[in-house]
Amino acid sequence: MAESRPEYDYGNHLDALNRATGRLRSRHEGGDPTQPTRTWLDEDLTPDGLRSSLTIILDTGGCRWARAGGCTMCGYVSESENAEGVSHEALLAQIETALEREAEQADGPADVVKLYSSGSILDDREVGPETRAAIAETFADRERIVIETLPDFVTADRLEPFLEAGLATDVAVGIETANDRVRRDAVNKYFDFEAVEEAAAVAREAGAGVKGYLLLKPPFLTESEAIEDAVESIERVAAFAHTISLNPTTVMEDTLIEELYYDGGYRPPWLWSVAEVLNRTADVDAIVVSDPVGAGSDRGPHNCGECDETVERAIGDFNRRQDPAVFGEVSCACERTWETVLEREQSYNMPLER
Amino acid sequence: MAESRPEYDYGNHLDALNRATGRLRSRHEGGDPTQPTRTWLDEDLTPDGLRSSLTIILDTGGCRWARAGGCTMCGYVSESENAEGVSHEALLAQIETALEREAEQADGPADVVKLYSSGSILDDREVGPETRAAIAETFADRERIVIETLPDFVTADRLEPFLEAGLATDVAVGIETANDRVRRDAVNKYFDFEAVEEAAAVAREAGAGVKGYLLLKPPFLTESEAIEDAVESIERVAAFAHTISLNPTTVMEDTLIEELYYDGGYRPPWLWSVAEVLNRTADVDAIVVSDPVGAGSDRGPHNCGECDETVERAIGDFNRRQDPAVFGEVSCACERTWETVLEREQSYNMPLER
Amino acid sequence: MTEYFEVLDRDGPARRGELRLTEPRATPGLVGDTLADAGSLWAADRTVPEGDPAKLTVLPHRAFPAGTPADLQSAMDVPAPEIDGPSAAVVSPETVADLGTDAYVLSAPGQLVGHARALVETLLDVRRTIPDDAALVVSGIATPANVGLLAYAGVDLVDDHRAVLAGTEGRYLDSTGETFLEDRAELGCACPACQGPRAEFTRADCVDHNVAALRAELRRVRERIRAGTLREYLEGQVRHEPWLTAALRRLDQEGTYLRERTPLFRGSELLATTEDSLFRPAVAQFADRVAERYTNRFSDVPLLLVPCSAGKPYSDSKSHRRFQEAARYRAHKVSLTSPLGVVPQELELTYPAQHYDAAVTGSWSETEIQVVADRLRTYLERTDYPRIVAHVPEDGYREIVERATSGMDLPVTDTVSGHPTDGDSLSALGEALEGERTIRVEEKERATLRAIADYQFGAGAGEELFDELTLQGRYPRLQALDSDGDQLAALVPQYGTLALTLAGAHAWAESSIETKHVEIDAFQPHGSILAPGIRTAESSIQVGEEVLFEGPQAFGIGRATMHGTAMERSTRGEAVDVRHTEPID
Amino acid sequence: MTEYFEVLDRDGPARRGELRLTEPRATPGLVGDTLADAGSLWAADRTVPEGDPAKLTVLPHRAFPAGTPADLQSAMDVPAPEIDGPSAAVVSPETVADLGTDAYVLSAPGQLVGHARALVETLLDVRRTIPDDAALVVSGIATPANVGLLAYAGVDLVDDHRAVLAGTEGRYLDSTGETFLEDRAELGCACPACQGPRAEFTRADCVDHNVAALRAELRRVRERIRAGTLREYLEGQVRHEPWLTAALRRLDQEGTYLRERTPLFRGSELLATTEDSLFRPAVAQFADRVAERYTNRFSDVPLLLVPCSAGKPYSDSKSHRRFQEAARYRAHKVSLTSPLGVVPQELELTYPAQHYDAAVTGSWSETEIQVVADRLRTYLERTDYPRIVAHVPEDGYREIVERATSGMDLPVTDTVSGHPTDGDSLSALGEALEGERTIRVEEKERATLRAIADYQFGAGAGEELFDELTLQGRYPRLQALDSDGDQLAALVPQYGTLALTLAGAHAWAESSIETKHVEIDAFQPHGSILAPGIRTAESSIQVGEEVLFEGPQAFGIGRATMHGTAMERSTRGEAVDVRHTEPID
Repeated sequence: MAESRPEYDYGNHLDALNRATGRLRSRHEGGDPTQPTRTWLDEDLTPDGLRSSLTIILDTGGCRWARAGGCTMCGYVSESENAEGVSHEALLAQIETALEREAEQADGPADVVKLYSSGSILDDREVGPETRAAIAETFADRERIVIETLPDFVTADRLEPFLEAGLATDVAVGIETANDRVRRDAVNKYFDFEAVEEAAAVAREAGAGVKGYLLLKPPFLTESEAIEDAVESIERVAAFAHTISLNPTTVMEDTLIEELYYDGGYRPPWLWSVAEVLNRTADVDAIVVSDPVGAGSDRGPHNCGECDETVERAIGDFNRRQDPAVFGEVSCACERTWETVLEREQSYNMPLER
Repeated sequence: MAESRPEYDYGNHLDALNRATGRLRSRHEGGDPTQPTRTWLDEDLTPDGLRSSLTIILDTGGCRWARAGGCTMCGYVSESENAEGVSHEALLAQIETALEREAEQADGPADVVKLYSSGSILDDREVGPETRAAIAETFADRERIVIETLPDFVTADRLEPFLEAGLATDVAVGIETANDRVRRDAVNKYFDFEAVEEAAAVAREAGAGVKGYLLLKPPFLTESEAIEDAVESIERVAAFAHTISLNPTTVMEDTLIEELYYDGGYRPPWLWSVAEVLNRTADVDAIVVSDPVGAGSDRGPHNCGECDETVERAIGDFNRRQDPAVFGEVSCACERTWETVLEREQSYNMPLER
Repeated sequence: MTEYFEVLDRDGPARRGELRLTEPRATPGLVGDTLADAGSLWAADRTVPEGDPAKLTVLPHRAFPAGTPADLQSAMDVPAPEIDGPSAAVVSPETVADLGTDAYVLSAPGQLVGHARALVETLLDVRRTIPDDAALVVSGIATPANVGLLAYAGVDLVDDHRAVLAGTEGRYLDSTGETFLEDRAELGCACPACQGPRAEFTRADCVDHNVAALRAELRRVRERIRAGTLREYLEGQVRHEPWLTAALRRLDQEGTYLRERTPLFRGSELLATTEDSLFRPAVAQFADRVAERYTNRFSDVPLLLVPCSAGKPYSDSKSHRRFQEAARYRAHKVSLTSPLGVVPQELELTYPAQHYDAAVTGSWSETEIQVVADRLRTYLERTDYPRIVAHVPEDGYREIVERATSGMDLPVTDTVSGHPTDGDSLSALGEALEGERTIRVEEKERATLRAIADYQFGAGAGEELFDELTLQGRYPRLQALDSDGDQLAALVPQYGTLALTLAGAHAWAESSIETKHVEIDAFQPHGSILAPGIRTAESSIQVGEEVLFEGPQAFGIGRATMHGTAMERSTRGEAVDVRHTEPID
Repeated sequence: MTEYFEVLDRDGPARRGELRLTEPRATPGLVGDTLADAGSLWAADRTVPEGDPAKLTVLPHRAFPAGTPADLQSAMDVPAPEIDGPSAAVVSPETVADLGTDAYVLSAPGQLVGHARALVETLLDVRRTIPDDAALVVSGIATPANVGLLAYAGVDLVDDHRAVLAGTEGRYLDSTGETFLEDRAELGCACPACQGPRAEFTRADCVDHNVAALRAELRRVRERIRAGTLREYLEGQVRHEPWLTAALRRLDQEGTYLRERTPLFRGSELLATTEDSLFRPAVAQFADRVAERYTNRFSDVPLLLVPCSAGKPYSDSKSHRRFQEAARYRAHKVSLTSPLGVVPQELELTYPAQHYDAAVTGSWSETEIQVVADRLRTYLERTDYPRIVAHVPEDGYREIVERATSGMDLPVTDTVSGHPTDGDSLSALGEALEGERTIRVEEKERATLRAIADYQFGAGAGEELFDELTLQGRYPRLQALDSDGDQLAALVPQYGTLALTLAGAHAWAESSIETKHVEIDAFQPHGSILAPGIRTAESSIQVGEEVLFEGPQAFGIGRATMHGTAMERSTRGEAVDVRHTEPID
């Protein structure tokens, strides 16, 4: 039987997606390079148990991909658009600021430090080897460090400074989905799952761990397709990642998703869907957590408005305890609506419910 | 418990009814006094069996009562309005005309002769004693004569010429109903049932028979009230009449009923009602017949239009055979409509169906 | 005395109520088997029945079918004896009178069917004559298509005779009319009788369907009255039969009767989807009050005419905010709108200016143009502006302004080229107001309170009630204080009306403004005043209006929950929702 | 090729049809579980499915939700493979094309809801692009309130997703819109789910109710299309939601699309209960044809303007008979009427002059006055009367005549004082026509045939087709014979149209009048010509029009049963009802 492989020109398609996302990027200007984009304190479940964490989003000049177009759901480009890169001094100043905040707000240093840039900390053009070495040294007293990167940049030598500082080191990769077609067409991300698997092998061989980031509900997928995609992705990523973070989509400014959202073409995932994915993957051999940003708001993952807080709380419980029983304790009339959406939404009628 | 006898002034009421009916009469003029109003040949069931009949409606100058107002359903006044009376010669000329017609149309002389005047043949002011004697003589070769009269005029001496001529003689009285209230208020006829009973006693004592004429559905009565009224009347009239003719109302010109009919306030009886009355009184000790005038037309007794002819034929069969089984053989979807009318029509919503 | 019937809700001329039998019946509804007919006096003498609390007894009657001459009717009419229980008298349009019964059964109802004028005239005549809180029963004519209009014309009880009969004849009824069963290939209804195959659908099923459809329609009608949207429902539903459309239009033309029964405001949206909306009572009331009561308090600045906006209140809409950014409050803003006509900025909150939803296609009909132009002209004749800045689109609006101002000595500056929110148009608007003074916020707010007072209490009320006005609160939650700092009234933002305090009530009572006065018996009202406690009430009182009440023991202010005639003539139900009261010694 | 869908009936732009699956589905209707979705290419590669005669297979698709940029859509669009069985392609307004499938599923349907302009523009764009006899599927938006309008805008298949979802949320749907369950005290519906007490009615019941209401509404819509009265139904039903009203008005403004789909006549009554009636396609068509095609054949007698009558045809009504008794046929009678405008006596039988029923209250709206005046003025400009006798009531009519004749050099005599049938008025009418010649019956009848020919075939047709006209038959059953005594045409009294004979067809073909021409394949038609047998057809052909057909083997005349575009672009269904045919050697 013939395959209905769509006969379009991939280059065209990439161009079109980049044109669509890129049109939105061009509206923005950059920020102050001596301030981190954001930083906060939290608690995280690690392979060693629940630990305090310090998250720092560095302004590194931003994602190169975003400058060409970028991901359909990602709005961080707007926050990091110093196309020439950010200097060593500036980056260390950002770290310093984060440490000062931590000192102000926390009782002591966090166990875990998480470094993100909406790009790749391991990309020398974003963060130079010298800077990475200085960072590793700064945090040598901590237990664990998590470093965001695209799979391409994962090499043993780049991980070395962190591992040598005695830090349990995790590479954090925005895999989004294990499905290459979805990642390419719906997310507009250019690497394949194979590249992720290879990077994971490199990291593990070097003695580092892998933390996978998955997206729940890219544009163009229905609610049920999104759930299936996330479940399958978790199962496949668990093969090499000890921790998986499931990110339900929030409508960020100046993204393609926002365009769809404005015209009624996109609805963020239901919180029931987050619970469903976590519930269905509770037995995989990895820590699976989810921290829905903007939960309960119209632009963030939400249910009917009545039950959003309860369900969000249950997800938080699950993050700490990894026990799916927490979901058995929440219910709402809107579950029936959500179930109906799962049964009936097709991409030609979506979103079936706002 | 108190009776709710309406506190109206009977005189007023009579005046009002007469005013209402009389307004209509004044529109008309009289005809040629040497011609009978109408004459026709037929077959009639008599106490002696089925007989051929000759009916003559004499123009006798008409009903005195009609000139004052008249009955709510009667339009004959328009056909007999020679207020000064009609001469002996003219009346005999009318008889002569009828006989000529009979000779033309029939194989031989009819067994029964029926004389009507829309008034009283026994009223000397309409038909003088001399004329009555001549008529009796004319028809002495027949078997039976039927003579229309108001009850007031029934005396032995007035019946004598006919009885003496060897004719089985019947007085035909337009009783309309045995219910005095209905006769007075709804028909606007001035005598009481007691007067009819007295007249019947006189006739029977003199050796004559009584034929009672009853009205099915005077104005102001519902379909079911009309049926009940007719059934009860037949039962009471059968006590003294050997034959009862049930006349379902036809809307005649220039009657009060016509006024109601034009404004949608009157519907002639259903043919099902005629059948119902005949069926329910089949066991009374009298011949009960009905000859619906204008059956199947909007102004005459009618059903739905589909079944009118069938039901009319069944009534004709009943007239000849007095066997109510004939009604078991006819049916129509509109019976259910008629039954619904019987169940639901009240005088404050009538007519419930046209 | 209507002991056994109570009106619970009013929606314009329609009413929702309860027949208080052993098992109560909701109205408008079916009388069904609760009617006990003591019989027709045409057929026999009748005894006066004993009352039965489970039944509505129809007293012995002599009903007059259509065509019965009037003199015969008056001669033959019978009295209505008093019985111990729920009773109904049979009346005809000629003989109708207040007979003291709980209900009235109208004879010869068949005359109303298909005849818009007869229906409206007869039912309104009867309703005007019988007490407001007596039930009106109309037998034998109700169908799913006409029962909504019957309810709107004041009928409380009907029966299913017509539905059943039609079914026996194979006439399939629904809220759009009647079709012959033999013409139908499918059954367009969700009732159980209609769920089988068409081929197996009998006349008996048709009876069941018709009755189900009628019952459903009555529930729909009650639900609409409850929500205050029966007129909205009929606006569409009557279009299926020309005579019902004509009847609705004739009802709209029944001035006083309808006006008395039109509430000052209501919670539901007013839909304007046909041109009849221009003349419906709630709209006519607004237009008339603007025409007759509004006073312009900004006659030293230009009149700024703008188109209405879909968002309400207008001033909160994106377009109006841009107009005011350009105009910088240097003119008095008045919006042109179908169906209302002209809405001065002070009345943007006032019902139904904030509550209507019109079908917008961007083009105006000739009727709309003429009606709005007429209303604008009346407005201009009663106000005194130095000039007009017409910031309105060319289509329709410009024609309105031209017609309204033709022959008037009132300069008009057109400031729109293209769309009113285009940059060029907005610049032109700004330029056109160059050099004019700015209306201050507080000035605008004072004027708003006064204009609403005019609208609500009568021309001049704004100055009479709020002589030296001090403001409190943040728009739209404004309060009016007098010179001593006592609160006189509060603006109710939801309806754009004023709620008076006791001090406000006294100010009103002492003013030369006509008051809506209710005289009550000797008691101290708490929460509400019931109809039987009312001695007299002005017939002009509408539902929702402020009323002063006064009796031997109490004085106070409240909101009318029935209209004036109903207050005087009802024996049950809440008449006034009391806001403030004080004893009289 | 649409093998698996057939349009059975057309009612204006609406269609009733059948999806020919193993178990056929009536349309407009629910696709339900007959839809087999081969899946979204966004989520995975898909194999081309095998066709299934029991299912409508939705081919692998990449649907574009609302907001997807157009260039992205064209880059990402996928082809529609051909499969062996009923198939549907997913299209967006940007990517829609004739893809050869039986059905088309419109993506991003949510954009249409609440937006009248988007709904009309999108659906008409799609309908114009896909073949006429392909089914249009719109998923996820149908409600009992909007599905009638969707059908009218050309949608064939919907689903109950919206109804079910709304039910789960406690939104109670009916043909008037949506209410929140918690706001309802009663359930206004006859469906089984609504028969229990309100307190026990759950959201699950609400789902059942909503679906039952949608199904019932679809049956109602199909039944209306079958009867040719969907527009009548919508005339009322859309009033319950302003955006649906606006959508209906916008549809009326869609000139060519609607005009092509408007039948020349139909059997059902045309109800005129709102002012939108003045502009609806069937009415606009009549007015335009009178304006553009009618020729006055009585220019030597006065024009007699009279009011229309409730009875139809007018001339049979009591009032018109009295007018003619007084006028004694000494003038050319033209009736003034809303919604049609002007109706010359020759066209009194012609649809819809004999078939409309308007809500009559005796008063004219400004729009009616203006529209009728405009139509009368156009009429007067195209005719040539010596003078006008205006036998019309003062109210409204007189204003119309004044506006129409203002500035024209055409004397007007008003003959009505009081009512037009008053004795005085009738005498004045008689006097006003003193000395004028009488129009003979035969003259009137000839003119009638010719005027109908003009109306039906175009200006001048009356003379071209009926050059030397001999009459046969008794009015209105007239036949037109040529000078040889051969019959050319017969007047169809029910619709006031002409049915041509073969001789008439030849006369038409040989005339200079534009013909409605259909080119057929090489066959001898019997009874009817099916769409696949048609090579070309003029797009201007409307349902009900006379059409000439011609092919290698046959020539003949018939009546169009689909419009011209449909004839050319359909693969199923009867296109022409053949009246007469002859072989070509």
